[in-house]
Amino acid sequence: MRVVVQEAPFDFGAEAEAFASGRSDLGAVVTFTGVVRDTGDAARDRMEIEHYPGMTEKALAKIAEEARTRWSLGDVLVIHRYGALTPGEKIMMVATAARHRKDAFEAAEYLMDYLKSRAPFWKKEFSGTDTQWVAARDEDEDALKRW
Amino acid sequence: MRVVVQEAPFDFGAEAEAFASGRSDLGAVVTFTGVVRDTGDAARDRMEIEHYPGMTEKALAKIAEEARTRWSLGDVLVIHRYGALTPGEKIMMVATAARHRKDAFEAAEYLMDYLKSRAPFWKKEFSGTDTQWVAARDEDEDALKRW
Amino acid sequence: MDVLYFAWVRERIGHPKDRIETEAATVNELVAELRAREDRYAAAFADLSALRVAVDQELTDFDAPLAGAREVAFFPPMTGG
Amino acid sequence: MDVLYFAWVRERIGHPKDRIETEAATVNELVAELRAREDRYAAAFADLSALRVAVDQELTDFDAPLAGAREVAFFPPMTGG
Repeated sequence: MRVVVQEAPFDFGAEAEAFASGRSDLGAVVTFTGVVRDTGDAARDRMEIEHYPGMTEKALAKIAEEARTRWSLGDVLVIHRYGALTPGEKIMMVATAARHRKDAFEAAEYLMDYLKSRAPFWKKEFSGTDTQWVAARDEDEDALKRW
Repeated sequence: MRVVVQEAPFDFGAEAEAFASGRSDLGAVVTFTGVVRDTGDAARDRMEIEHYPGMTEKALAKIAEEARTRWSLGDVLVIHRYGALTPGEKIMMVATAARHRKDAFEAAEYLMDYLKSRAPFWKKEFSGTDTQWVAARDEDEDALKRW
Repeated sequence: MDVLYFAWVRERIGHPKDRIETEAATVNELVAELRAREDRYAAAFADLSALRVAVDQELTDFDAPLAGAREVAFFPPMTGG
Repeated sequence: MDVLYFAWVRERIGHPKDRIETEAATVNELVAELRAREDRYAAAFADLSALRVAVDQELTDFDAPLAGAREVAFFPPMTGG
């Protein structure tokens, strides 16, 4: 299990390739990558992600550990950035590896649902001279109810 | 949309990195990768995948097209190998890109469920001097019922 | 008409393809003709519930019509992914 | 006790952190003390339904006890991922 919180970009291709490589006991690998979109409620020039150093790492590790107790996982990876990002940049990724695809898929979805609403990150959008904190969405909170 | 059927290995990291890159309208990218396991019902030394040239490409394209009608997808990729593979090698991958994660996740699971039972591939396991065609699993057929 | 066999169906019959002249109107009628050919065909087609069929590269059922079909393929349930 | 603010709570209050001596037994009591400080605190804590709280870096509720707590943080609902 690896949890990384960093300001710098990460190399998605290299991380995806390295994750669970050589683990011939794991038949299924799922990755999810979040990308800054340039069209939301309004066009955006850039985004800044604030986080809570110390708590962030703990919260992510706790979410990943919980996924490992719920599903049979061979490995879990979570990488989440903070700081300034521009549209098209990758914000974060999760990866899960399991014997069977159902575990890998469900665990990845669980990680994402909890990461959205239970990890201490806050997004601020910059559009020209306007700035706006991204509001939490009811559907993201509702997504937790299925677990 | 890209559908590839090939005998040669593919570069998962490079494919994952290139997929939907530069598409800042797509916030969510999901990949699934299938890996040859060395432990199933019995230990296996290698696997051979037979397919139906001509039909395979059509069947995969049809499954991918159907996913595009069911979910709002910005891009879809399917790569599936045939021929001889050893444990730890990647058999196939799918990738989906969408504005929102729910579409990307569901479409990737749909692609996998249909690929398992509706694309003309057949796996044969080699363990020492034993050979055995992998039997289709009831749970893979059942998985189609949710769609 | 080309008749193709894959996986253990191919192995049981001993070759991947037959070129067949047939008046069979449905897949079931074609299966009956094939079964009558030789023991290895009868063995391969003994249990149709263990087989799948594609006509012109589209999955279909054993009661599908063969009018105009150029290629019929028999194989076990698929195990992709 | 360190009291931390994030996102628009930090912006509204004007700084990221206060060091506070308090006898507050619960988060709610701490909030009442903070509201009484200045208008900008009252504004930041006007609607608790728009806020979340962590005590010693664990998410909790506003009626959570503060006995032994070293760090309390207030922030809006999280928007990670």
